[in-house]
Amino acid sequence: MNNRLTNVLVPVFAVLLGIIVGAIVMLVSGFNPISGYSALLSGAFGDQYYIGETIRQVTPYILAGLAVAFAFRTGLFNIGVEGQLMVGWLAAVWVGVSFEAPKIIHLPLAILAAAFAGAIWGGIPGFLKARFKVHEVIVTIMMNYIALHVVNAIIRSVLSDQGYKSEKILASASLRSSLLQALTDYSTMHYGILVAILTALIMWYLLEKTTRGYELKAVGFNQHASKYAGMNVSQNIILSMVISGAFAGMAGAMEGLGTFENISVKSGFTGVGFDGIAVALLGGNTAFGVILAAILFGALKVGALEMPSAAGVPIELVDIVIALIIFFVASSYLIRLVLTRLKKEGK
Amino acid sequence: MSLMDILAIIIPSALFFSAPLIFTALGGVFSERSGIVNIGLEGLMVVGAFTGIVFNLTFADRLGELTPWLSVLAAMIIGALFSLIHAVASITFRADQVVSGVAINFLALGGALFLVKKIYGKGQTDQISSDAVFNKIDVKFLSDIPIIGPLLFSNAYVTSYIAILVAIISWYVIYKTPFGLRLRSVGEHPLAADTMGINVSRMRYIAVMISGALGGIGGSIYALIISRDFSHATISGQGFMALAAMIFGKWHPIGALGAALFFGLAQSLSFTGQMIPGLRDLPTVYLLIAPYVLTILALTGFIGRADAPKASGTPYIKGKR
Amino acid sequence: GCGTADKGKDNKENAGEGAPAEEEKGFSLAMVTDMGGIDDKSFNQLTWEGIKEFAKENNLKEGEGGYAYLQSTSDADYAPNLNKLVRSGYKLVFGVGYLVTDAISEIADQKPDAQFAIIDSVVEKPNVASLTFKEHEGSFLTGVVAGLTTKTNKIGFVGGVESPLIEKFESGFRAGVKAANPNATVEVQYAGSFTKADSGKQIAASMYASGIDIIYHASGGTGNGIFSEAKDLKTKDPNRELWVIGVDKDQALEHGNEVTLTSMVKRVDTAVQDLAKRTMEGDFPGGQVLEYGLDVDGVGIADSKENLSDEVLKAVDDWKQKIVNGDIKVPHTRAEYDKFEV
Amino acid sequence: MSEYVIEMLNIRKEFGGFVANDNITLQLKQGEIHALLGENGAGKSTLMNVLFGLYQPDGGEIRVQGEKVNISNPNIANDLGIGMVHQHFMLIDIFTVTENIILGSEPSKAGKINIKKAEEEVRALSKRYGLAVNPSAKIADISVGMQQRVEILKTLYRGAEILIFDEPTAVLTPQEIKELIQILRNLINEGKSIILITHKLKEIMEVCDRVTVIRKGKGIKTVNVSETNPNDLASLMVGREVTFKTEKISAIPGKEVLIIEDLVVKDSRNVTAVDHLNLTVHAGEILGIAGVDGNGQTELLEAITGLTKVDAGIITLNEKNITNLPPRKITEIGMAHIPQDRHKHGLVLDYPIGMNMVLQTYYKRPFSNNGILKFDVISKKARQLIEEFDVRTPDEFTIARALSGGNQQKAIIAREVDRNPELLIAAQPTRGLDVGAIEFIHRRLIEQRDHGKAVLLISFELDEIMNVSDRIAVIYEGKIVATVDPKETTEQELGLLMAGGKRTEEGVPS
Ligand SMILES: Nc1ncnc2c1ncn2[C@@H]1O[C@H](COP(=O)(O)OP(=O)(O)OP(=O)(O)O)[C@@H](O)[C@H]1O
Ligand SMILES: Nc1ncnc2c1ncn2[C@@H]1O[C@H](COP(=O)(O)OP(=O)(O)OP(=O)(O)O)[C@@H](O)[C@H]1O
Ligand SMILES: [Mg+2]
Ligand SMILES: [Mg+2]
Repeated sequence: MNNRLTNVLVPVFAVLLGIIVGAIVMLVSGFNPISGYSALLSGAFGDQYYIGETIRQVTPYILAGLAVAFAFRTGLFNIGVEGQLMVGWLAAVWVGVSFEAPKIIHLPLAILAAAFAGAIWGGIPGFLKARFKVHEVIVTIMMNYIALHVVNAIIRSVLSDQGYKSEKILASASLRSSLLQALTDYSTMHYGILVAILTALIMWYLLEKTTRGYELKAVGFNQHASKYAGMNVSQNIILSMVISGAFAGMAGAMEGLGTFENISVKSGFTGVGFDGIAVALLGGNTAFGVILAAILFGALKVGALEMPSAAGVPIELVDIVIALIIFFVASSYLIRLVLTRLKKEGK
Repeated sequence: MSLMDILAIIIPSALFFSAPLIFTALGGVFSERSGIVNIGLEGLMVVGAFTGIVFNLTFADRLGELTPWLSVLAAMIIGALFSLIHAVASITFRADQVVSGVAINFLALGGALFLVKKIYGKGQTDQISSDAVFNKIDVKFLSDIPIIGPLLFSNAYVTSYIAILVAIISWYVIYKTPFGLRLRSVGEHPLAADTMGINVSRMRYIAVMISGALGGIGGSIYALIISRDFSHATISGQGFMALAAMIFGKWHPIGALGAALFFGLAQSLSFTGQMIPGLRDLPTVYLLIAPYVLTILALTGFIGRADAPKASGTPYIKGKR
Repeated sequence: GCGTADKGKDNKENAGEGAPAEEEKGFSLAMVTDMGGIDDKSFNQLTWEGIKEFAKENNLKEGEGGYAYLQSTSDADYAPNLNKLVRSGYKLVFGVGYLVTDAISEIADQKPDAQFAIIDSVVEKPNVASLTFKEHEGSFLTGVVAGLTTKTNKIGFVGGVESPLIEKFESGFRAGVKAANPNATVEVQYAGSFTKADSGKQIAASMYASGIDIIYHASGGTGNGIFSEAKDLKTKDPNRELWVIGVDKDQALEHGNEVTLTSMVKRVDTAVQDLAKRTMEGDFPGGQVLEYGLDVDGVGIADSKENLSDEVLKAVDDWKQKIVNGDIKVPHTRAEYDKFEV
Repeated sequence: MSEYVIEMLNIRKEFGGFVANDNITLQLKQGEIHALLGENGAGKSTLMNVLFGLYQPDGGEIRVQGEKVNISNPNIANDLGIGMVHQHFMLIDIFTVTENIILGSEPSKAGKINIKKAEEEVRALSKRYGLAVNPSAKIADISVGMQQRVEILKTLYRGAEILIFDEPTAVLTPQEIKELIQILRNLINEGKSIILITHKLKEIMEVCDRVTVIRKGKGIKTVNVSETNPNDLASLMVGREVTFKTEKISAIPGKEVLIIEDLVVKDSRNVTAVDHLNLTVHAGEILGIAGVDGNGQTELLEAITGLTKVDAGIITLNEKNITNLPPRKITEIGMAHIPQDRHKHGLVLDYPIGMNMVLQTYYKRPFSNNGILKFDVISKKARQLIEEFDVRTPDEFTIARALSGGNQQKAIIAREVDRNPELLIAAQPTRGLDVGAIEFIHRRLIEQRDHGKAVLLISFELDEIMNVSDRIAVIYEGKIVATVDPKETTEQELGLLMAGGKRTEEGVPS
């Protein structure tokens, strides 16, 4: 059967199945799926305000998803997005509060600082992998905790006087805009979404069009052949983690320069980094897929906030729906089988 | 404080800290040795913690003494059943095993909290009663041995010793029995195993369910011994630490045991450190990050590379090369 | 408590027949929780209980036009949640915890004619009332209790994540110990998290093993580990004297009183009710900072006093008087503590 | 009771529409060695996998001892006494020889594998059939020859009466092949029956009783070996005349292209593998390196191509010192390399075949322009090479993995030859390929030489060395022990030299 068609249909079916099974869960546990989902829907797209909030949530998801996806494409598993995001957030705010500068300089500088910080945080596991063959999964997990505590310490001792949060960043470093707020009735939406989409384009171009991408993927597939072909394997492993970390750091910048405009002491992980793993996998580790997955994910998360008040459905139900969707996407083999069956009978 | 005092403090607390990690990491070893990557360990622990606490709260007054044991048993069974989802997805439906594992984590936390709200009408359970928990014990005779007695056999929970025992049993099963040989063959070269008449899918199903059972135990003893209730934050990252322990231990039961104990020691050392004169003047952050930095150094310094089982992560599809 | 759901129901019923609708003057109130949710056994729960209590007295129904809460699943949810409640027309919206500060001040600007209240933090806006508590004063009293109860003269304090708020608990507590028992030392540790029970248990283990016999914690869920360690040591050796001092609520109710010496309670619930009443009566203290201290019993030690000897209670009352009279000023930062003399 | 132990009648097997076996019939007599002959991708492995129960046939029936059977999985094959030595070995590297052999039917007592007992049984078997193995060695550490003996033992351990060998000799050295042939004879004497897949007609003529030829999935014909000859077989299988002795004009050696002086290389276990080796390859000549596997060929190659570190000595290419240069530098100076292990080094199996065609050149013009790949140029080049080297693939976008080893090999050779290097290194270039493909590849090598390029050929196959080389250097224990002219030497002499024997003036072995 037409392959391209299947590739489009499979995720669509997966989402539908997830939602249907979610509805069944609501039914058996005595909730009304219709009102549950309509609450979800209006909570995500109800009016310009909710749309604004959804977009705001989607922004870091795209970048975190890209970070995970990029590493995956080069054969590495970056569980450290969470930590890279936090150091990026810190760096962005640091630049945002430290000095005045015209926006054209200040804002890009702050974002670059975040990318740079994330790059270093991701580069360390990359280096240890390339140089000592240490498994990136462990190191990135450890780096998450290190980031959490170090960032908190710096907020208290450097960005504040033993306080719990930094100053608000200067307007010249902010991604917020009165225009967007007016458009979306004071939602926290900000220009970060453009940054995220631009980054997605960059990743796509880098991996699919450039010689560097050709190398990175080759190393991901077969290190021996890449070495034989004269590529520098270690260098590519490190670079891959550096870029992945940079994306994650930028996700942090979105929070620091857009959503919160400051950084405060964290008592735990933000969760965005871990959700990023799901986003990347849902999106098939492709730039475009990640954007779609992030939209789905962000809409579900934001819409969920409306479910308890409007329909009495616990927020957690959305996690269940998300999990189900991921399962069905993963089990696309099943769906393909069904689709081919249907096709056969059609004939 | 003398070294002896410090050891007497950190070793027992390392033991109870490590126990849940040991069980869960062993679960990971079984699953990955059979070729199924399992980053759903976190979720399996959540399910275990949830089951253990709910069972305990529900039956404590009827079961008395036996309650903690039966709670763990229940967690083990539910964990095994829950892991079936991962098995079906990644073995029968050839799902990407990482994806399926991630889904497991979401489903476990979402499902557990959803049920807590259904059952108790609030976001977290009450504390379980002190009569329905594992008690600290001094092991008979052994605890009287000078030096190691107080260090290793006093003020400990029986579950810690069981964890170590299970690690040794796992090693025996995986490396000394026909079952283990087949398990590893399926994880290394499923086609070869198939040609030797081994039912690849069956082996992998069994392995994943064992990991579910062990993950369930791990989560339940965490909740029963440490947090005593279940909430959204009860299991937050321990599953990933277990994953790290498994890799750190090079997919080997004894290795995983060692790694988990290492984490436990590093953790309690960092807290005890805050009370050692000299160290106590350091900013807290250094002690908070010490365990993780130590782990990375250990890996870089003397552990070095480790190879996952060759076929892990790849679904086995008959007649495909 | 467990029964909340049914309570909700029956007051809906008697609201149905009993009180006529116009009596409510359409007043309604709601809160935004932080990640802890309305049953975090801490200020979220206390606020919610305050709201429910108030609602009961005034026959408000749960839901729009009555009372409600929205749970946040991440820091990013505060602003949208606050905004939601304002848009659904709630007359008074509570933000709970210092983490909500920025979100409140932002929304307060956007919605000048809405009325907000922030708990545990200060937002200087005409339409925001700030409710703060003198945790240091309450902690001072628990410090006195600890200082007089300890047998080993070694006492522990465990904080969650270092922050000015927790610093108030720490400083006040240490001051209380110093005042009541100059020979006692206080070991201070931070777990780096409010949710890591395992860290709590390990810290407690090392503290008790090092001879500390009383631990005061201001560490949320991390405290569960402290209680579990204390209980297990007690079960193993019932004659051993070791204690935990609870925080925010009367934790003896939840952890039993075999190890719970006392608790530093914050009467967030009563504060919430007061504010709600004033606001309903058209006396919304916008722009003001309402500090609840010992003077108004906004903070203090818990009602369960089984474990406190009379002379301890006596001492507590004396010190309380001194503080209320302003004879001594309780430090609320480490810097002030270092200068603190009795 | 029929005269046949195995009868495969009109077997049909499709892979998603592609017919791999098209009504093939094969009948095996008790006690015979029956050859199965066909080009790469003709359907031999598929047919045997059907018999072994790995694939289910889409048509036809199988009879064992005249009984109709349904072999739905390898277990049933084992129970029926059918054992198979697979083309791509089915061994688990991290297991010991014994563990591999007993896997699936482990002797155990009280739930514990009785490894002692198992090893004794293995020893007994290997003695009985003359299959020398070390029961406690890890597969990763033993030679390919021994690995194959392990494969055979696996089947015997399960009491197989009928043994299938899928291209057993493709991976063996001449010595090992001799041993294998002896083993086959022993097996027959022990009353077994054998199906032997091979591309090597010489072997068929030597040991087989009958031969069934298939072409493009169709059964062509079954003949008695005594009534046929290599040329007939070759043309039967390829469907056209095949010349064996690749004739070539004699070489006109030019300047020295590759000079190796006192080269010392240590292997992965850090023992000296290449030991003060000296070697020179001239433009316009093919230098063949003959030697038994494991005498330092691999390390020599990796040293020249920059894949491993040189411990001492100097390697010069085109007057440039390339010792310990990174592979890319060396490639740029003018070296091409057809690697021994096509799957590990030769290809990125998950890349389209087209992308594999520019594996070393992607970063250069015209394939890319300051960092941006030029896909149209790459595709054009790929199509040209696929055409020119007759690589059998649907298109340049098909991933390399889906091609047969034969065609994968052609793709690699196309890529390497096309770079038109000063020095072409070909390691085992025809392993596992059918005569048609072999003939094609040999012609290409000679073509290079005739264009005045230097060619270094490393092979374990003596007749390949004899056929193609202009000079033969014999490597033994990391040293070049002799350099001989193929016209003035014999396989016996070479065999002797490769075994470390000395050489007398007249070129007659002493
Ligand atoms: N698993 C498979 N999936 C799809 N097609 C296959 C598969 N295996 C084999 N084929 C097809 O069947 C044909 C025969 O394959 P087979 O492996 O039997 O060739 P062969 O005769 O063994 O070749 P060689 O001599 O190189 O081993 C191949 O050309 C291929 O197109
Ligand atoms: N997974 C697969 N999908 C499709 N076709 C396949 C697959 N695996 C093998 N084939 C086909 O099987 C045929 C033979 O495969 P095989 O590996 O036996 O070739 P080969 O020449 O024997 O390889 P080698 O020379 O390495 O032994 C090839 O034509 C290839 O197209
Ligand atoms: Mg074949
Ligand atoms: Mg072949």
